[in-house]
Amino acid sequence: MNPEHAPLIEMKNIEKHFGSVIALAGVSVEIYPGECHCLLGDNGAGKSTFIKTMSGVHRPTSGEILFEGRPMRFDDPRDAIEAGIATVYQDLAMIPLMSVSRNFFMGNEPLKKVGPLKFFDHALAAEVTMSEMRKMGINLRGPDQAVGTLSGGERQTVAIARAVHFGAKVLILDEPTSALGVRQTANVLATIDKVRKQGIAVVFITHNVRHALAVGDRFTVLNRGKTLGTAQRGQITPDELQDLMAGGQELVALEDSLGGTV
Amino acid sequence: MNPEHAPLIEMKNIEKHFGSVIALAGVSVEIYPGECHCLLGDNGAGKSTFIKTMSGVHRPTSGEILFEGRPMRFDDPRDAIEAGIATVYQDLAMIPLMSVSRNFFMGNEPLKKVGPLKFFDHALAAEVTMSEMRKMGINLRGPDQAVGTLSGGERQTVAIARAVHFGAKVLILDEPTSALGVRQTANVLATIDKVRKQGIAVVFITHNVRHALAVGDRFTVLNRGKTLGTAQRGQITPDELQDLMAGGQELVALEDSLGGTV
Amino acid sequence: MSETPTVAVTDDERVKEMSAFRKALIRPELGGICGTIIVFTLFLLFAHDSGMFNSQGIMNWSVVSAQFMIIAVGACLLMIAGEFDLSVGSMIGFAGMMIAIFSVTLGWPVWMAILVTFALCIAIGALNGYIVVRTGLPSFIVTLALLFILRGFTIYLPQTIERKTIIGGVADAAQGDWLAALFGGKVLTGLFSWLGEAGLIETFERGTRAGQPVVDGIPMLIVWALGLVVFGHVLLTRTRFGNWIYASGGDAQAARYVGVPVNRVKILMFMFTAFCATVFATCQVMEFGSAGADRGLLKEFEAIIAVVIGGALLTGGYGSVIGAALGALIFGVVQQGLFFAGVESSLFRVFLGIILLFAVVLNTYIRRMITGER
Amino acid sequence: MSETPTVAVTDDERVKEMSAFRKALIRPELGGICGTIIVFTLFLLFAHDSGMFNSQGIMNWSVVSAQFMIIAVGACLLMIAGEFDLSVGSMIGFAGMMIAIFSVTLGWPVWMAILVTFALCIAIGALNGYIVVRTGLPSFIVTLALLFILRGFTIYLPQTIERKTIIGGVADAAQGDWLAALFGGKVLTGLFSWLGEAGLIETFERGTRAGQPVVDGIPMLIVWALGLVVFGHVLLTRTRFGNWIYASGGDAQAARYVGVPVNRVKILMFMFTAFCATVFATCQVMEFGSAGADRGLLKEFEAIIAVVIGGALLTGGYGSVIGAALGALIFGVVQQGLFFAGVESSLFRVFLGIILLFAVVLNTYIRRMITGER
Amino acid sequence: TLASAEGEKYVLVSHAPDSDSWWNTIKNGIALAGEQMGVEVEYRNPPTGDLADMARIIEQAAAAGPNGIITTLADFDVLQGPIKAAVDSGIDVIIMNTGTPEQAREVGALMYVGQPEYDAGLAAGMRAKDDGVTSFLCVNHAIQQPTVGERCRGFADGLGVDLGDSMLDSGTDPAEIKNKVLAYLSANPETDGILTLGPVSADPTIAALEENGMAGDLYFGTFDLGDEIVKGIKAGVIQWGIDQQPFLQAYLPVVILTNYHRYGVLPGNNINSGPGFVTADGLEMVEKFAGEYR
Ligand SMILES: Nc1ncnc2c1ncn2[C@@H]1O[C@H](COP(=O)(O)OP(=O)(O)OP(=O)(O)O)[C@@H](O)[C@H]1O
Ligand SMILES: Nc1ncnc2c1ncn2[C@@H]1O[C@H](COP(=O)(O)OP(=O)(O)OP(=O)(O)O)[C@@H](O)[C@H]1O
Ligand SMILES: [Mg+2]
Ligand SMILES: [Mg+2]
Repeated sequence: MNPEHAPLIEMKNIEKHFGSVIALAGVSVEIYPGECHCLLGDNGAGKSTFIKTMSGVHRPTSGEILFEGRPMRFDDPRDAIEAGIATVYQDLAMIPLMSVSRNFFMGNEPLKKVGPLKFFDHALAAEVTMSEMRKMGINLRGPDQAVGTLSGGERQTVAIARAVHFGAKVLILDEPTSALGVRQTANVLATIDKVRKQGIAVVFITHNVRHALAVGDRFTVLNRGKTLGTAQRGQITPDELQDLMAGGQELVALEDSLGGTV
Repeated sequence: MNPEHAPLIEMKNIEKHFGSVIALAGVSVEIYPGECHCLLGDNGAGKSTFIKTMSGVHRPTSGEILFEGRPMRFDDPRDAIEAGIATVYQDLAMIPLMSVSRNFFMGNEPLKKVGPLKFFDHALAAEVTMSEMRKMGINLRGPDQAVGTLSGGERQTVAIARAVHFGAKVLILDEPTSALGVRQTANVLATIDKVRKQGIAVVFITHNVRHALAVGDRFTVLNRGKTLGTAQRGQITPDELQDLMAGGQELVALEDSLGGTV
Repeated sequence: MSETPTVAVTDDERVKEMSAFRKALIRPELGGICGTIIVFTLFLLFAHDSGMFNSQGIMNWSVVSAQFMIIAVGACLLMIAGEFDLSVGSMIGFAGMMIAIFSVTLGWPVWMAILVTFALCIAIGALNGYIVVRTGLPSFIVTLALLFILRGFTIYLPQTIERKTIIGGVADAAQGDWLAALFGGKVLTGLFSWLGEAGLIETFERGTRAGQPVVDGIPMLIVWALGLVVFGHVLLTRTRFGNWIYASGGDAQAARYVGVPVNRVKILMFMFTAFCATVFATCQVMEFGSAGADRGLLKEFEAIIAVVIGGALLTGGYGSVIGAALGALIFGVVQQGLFFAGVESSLFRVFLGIILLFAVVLNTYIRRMITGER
Repeated sequence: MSETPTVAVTDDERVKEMSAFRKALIRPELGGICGTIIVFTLFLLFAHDSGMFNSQGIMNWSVVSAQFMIIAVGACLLMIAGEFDLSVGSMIGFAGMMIAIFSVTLGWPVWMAILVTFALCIAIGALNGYIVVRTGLPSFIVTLALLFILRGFTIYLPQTIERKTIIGGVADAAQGDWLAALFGGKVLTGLFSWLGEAGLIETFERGTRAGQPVVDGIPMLIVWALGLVVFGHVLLTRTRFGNWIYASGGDAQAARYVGVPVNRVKILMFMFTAFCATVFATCQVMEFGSAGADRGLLKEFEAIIAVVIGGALLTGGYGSVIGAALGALIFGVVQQGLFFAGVESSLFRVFLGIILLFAVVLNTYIRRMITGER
Repeated sequence: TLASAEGEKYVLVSHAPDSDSWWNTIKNGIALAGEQMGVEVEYRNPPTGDLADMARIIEQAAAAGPNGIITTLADFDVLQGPIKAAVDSGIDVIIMNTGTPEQAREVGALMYVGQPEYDAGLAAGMRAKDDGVTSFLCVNHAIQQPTVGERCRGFADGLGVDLGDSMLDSGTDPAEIKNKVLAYLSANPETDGILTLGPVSADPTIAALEENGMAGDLYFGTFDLGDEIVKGIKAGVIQWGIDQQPFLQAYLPVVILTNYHRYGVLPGNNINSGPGFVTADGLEMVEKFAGEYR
């Protein structure tokens, strides 16, 4: 990680209100290329809301987003995707009735020209999908298999593979490992590591301190819509981090038997 | 945990096929009162399917279920609930448009008699809901608040509180902590501990080895629809358990930096 | 360990408090209540001198609204249970025709014709429900099929049996029948003739009935409507079964998991809808003395519209019977009111469409406030 | 680290392999294809000598099927995009009436009347879509409101302007109009008169057209139907926009997340549906020369039924235009075929209902095989 | 056209939706004629009453190659093409019920049997005018069907008043019709005449008048007959019913066509089956067969 670099994304003082609910009350975060930035915090702290403002799903109520130094205003997820921000949402953006390859390229369909007309290049889509999925360790029956027939873990993997494939500059992962088994989790963490080493910025949301510590370079903790600050890897112990994630409140007694980290 | 006791539930050689998919290929497990029995395994190993046969959602294709020594055949979740099996499913059984108290008592509505007629006892339902939720550390705005206005963690807590309230003999929890924050997780684990100590059998499904080790008395690992065996607490190291959970396959290299357990 | 006191929940700081008044106000019926007030205000302003609010006028729109109410109650409960029934209109035609065929053509006693028809129609409702529940198909398609099938039989049967498509003479057959009186009679006739004598309501000035009060009793239709509304409301809000109805419509899978017999609930609601349609048909046949193959056309839509105006959610799990009753009232008052107000009658449909749109938008807004849905 | 080779996926052992033949067979259209084969077989067996398969008979059910196809294509794309439109029937009546009013009452040139009507109707379609997208209301309710509003105007306008509900004389006005010929004309007339002369198809025996072939060309209606089917099919399966249609209907939120402009897609599909309805109406008016307030009644259901028979999912995200076209063909052939076979006409609805039920059950089975849905 | 063998096939195509009960008499008429003449008869109609669909049915009927088609001419523009094509392909056509003799001639039909709707309305209007009616309500239960509305227009012209808002779009639900009539009458108390367009609207209108006590007071005429209408005429609630004798409209064409095809005989003129005014006198036969053959 190279803090001397200019930040790729600067989120300045982001606020987001939903009617009478204040989900974000002024959060500032900087994302650098090639780092894995972990976003941690309690349930309802505003993590998902925060990354959704970053990926164009929500427009912030106030605050500024600088992308590569220039102020940016994403009106639509499409704008963010075009700017190079790929996101895997907590509620997976997969359509069960559609085939894997159609899902993979949804919103980013490859086109081939036939005279003046542009058509969906199914052959290319199928090929890319199969090879990308193979890279992630999933052997599909075929590119036209419906996503609905995949297991939860496989679906998660499709979503991540898609984001990696299109995620030119920033890859945002919202709790990608929450439903995954041990093996799949290890695989996702390995992928994060790999992606980061290619110079892509990764924003990684998790509730698992150990997962965060395994791949994270910097850790930002949100609490009740505000940031509790950002820490460098090595500057913070797991226990400190865990206390921060719990919102600074004491945890129930049982915890000891867990050896400190939940 | 008292293995001398007669088992509360004996699942013998349970098979479950979905059309051409064989989800369970003969799984046998015994659940004793007062133990926390962890069910572990890879994605798609068949854990959810297995507990659903236990709670009457699925009827096993073959195999036998003994409940308190007698053969049982649950045609419906209702039968299982009446027999004393309460379940919190992975896909939460909550209805967002309904109030917390209606959700809490859904399927188990308290009745009061007015002459020959029986009516839903709203006052009692509201009172019980409020007090149960307070016990779990959630202050509701009111018992008629819609569940849709609760945060994910709060919903999970309602589901667990409901199961604990009605779970006379067995409490089944399918990945209850997957979406929870550190604090909420600690809280759920504490609740499991508490429930177990009351002599209730708990079946706890998780992908997190540390959570399993924190509260589990026995660990059954499923792999591809078969059981890899059941281990007592203390007879197995975290690493062994993790290897089992990954289906015996090697994990990717990254793992080392995690200190062995994901 | 017996308590978990360390986990204090203090979400309040991030949510503005809602005033108690506002809280008391927002309920599923609110849209219906507002709509009713608006509609009555408008007509009181613009049609107060048209006879709409004399005793005869009131009876006029009350009867029409009561008709809508009868089918709206069934449609409302079914919609809350997550399904809907497009075959209501055909069922009305079919039930009426069956009563007429049984009583006139086959010469059965009217009470027997009515009872057998009820049994038959409720069985068809159960079939509807059974198909929906077993195949998992959307009720739109299944009941659309039944819409065609029932209407086909309603035309085919009398045509084949009696060589006509309107069968009359039920009124004569029903003379003195105890069960027929329960559907076609009037109650409180004594009270009204006393009111008439006392000069409290107008009396006929001319014609065969000069001197009699213009309104001589409350038709059983209205009694049925009110009875069904009360029954539906109590069932929905005060009983265990009511909770199951909400649960089945809100999320069938979730309800199933906690032991709600969702299939049974849905099938029963289809049967109840069929029951309401049959009540409607029986009242109609008893009042008019004849059954026609064209009865009940488009009634399914009118029922759904009344329910939706009354604040229920088309996708299930949310709504109230009182709301549906108010929706029916609005529908009835607007329909009749436009005639009293002398609006070109073909514009009625235009108004209906606009009111429907307006009502659903209002209701959506209210619902979002209540449920915090996004 | 550049590969992750240790994670081998070998799910196969727990899933039976599906034969390649079976795999090639199961596609959304399969239900439609089976249905078509069954229907043709049945009618060839039972009505082969009824004139159903002579040139005139073929033209008859072809035209009826083509009519259904035109509206089914629109309804199909819209349904795949996750919405549906109950105002199609009213739109047909409205569009026809507008063309007649513009061209006959106002005396505009017919091409202008047609173009303005297209613009107007597509704008109404956009309004439908805009309301659905903005309010998030179910399209059932919004388009039901439009159903009433448009039908109301279709009755009110001519009633007020011309004092009747039917406006004729469009045929005269359309004489020699270039655009009118695109909707009301026939193509391949040369071929058919040659066929007639060659004795390959029957000729008229008497009257002004004695000696001419009974079928003298392919009506533009059929050309439009085929054109729309091809357009819809290519759009859906071969273009980026087609993928967006599937995505919008499959899960609007998910599609939005990955950057699909869901609202735009839905509104465009509502506009396309309106376009199809207007094509239908224009062909009808140009062929018959008059517009009536009763045109298009219940056509919305017929469109939806054709689409559903053709294998699309009412809840969106799944279906095929070819399937919908086959559904329209089945519908048309059955409807006309029952007439040819001499079945009592009131039983037609009964058949329709049964076929619909049968088709959806078959389609559901096929879809579950394809998608592995549970 | 000179086949004297039995088993000719005739198709009657109407414009009425399935649910219109009045057409039942027509079905009975052709059935009886078919039985008596030993010919095959079929009844066809567009299920929703959509005239464009009716055109397809005529085309279909022509393709099926019957010996003759009996059809209404509900909209000349729409139906002339298919009818002409049928005539040209050698099928004999008789126009019944709606249309005019001139139109029938123009499409090449053999003859016209029926009651021109506008003229019938006009005659009724003039009769009502003579009886002192000055303003009226026309209860139209089939507003979407143009032909039926013609009766109201004719009636208004016969009365010499403007149709204006006096045509009520009543729908087909009896309770709604009844209450709409009640509402209209109380909002427009000056109304002194009522015209209903068939049993569907007449039956509830009778009930309405009985309810508001105007039965017998108001001048009440109706088109077409039915059980309740006959009772109404008998009770003096209804002054007259215009009987266009649908039975004849269905029965005669079949008989005429059969005889034409068997023996080449054809009446030299059109047949007006109506309007015949049915009043309280001579109701017996009418009463017996109302809704079936009357
Ligand atoms: N669209 C919305 N409308 C209203 N409130 C919302 C909306 N989205 C989020 N919120 C509220 O904003 C707060 C933050 O939600 P968010 O989903 O960002 O939390 P989170 O940190 O992602 O939690 P978790 O760890 O449970 O995923 C919560 O209180 C939530 O209820
Ligand atoms: N209703 C069903 N129809 C067909 N296949 C099913 C069904 N339910 C589960 N399966 C299949 O059975 C297998 C086991 O699924 P199950 O949900 O029990 O796994 P799990 O161990 O709970 O996994 P996870 O950890 O991801 O929750 C999977 O391959 C799944 O696809
Ligand atoms: Mg989140
Ligand atoms: Mg599971």
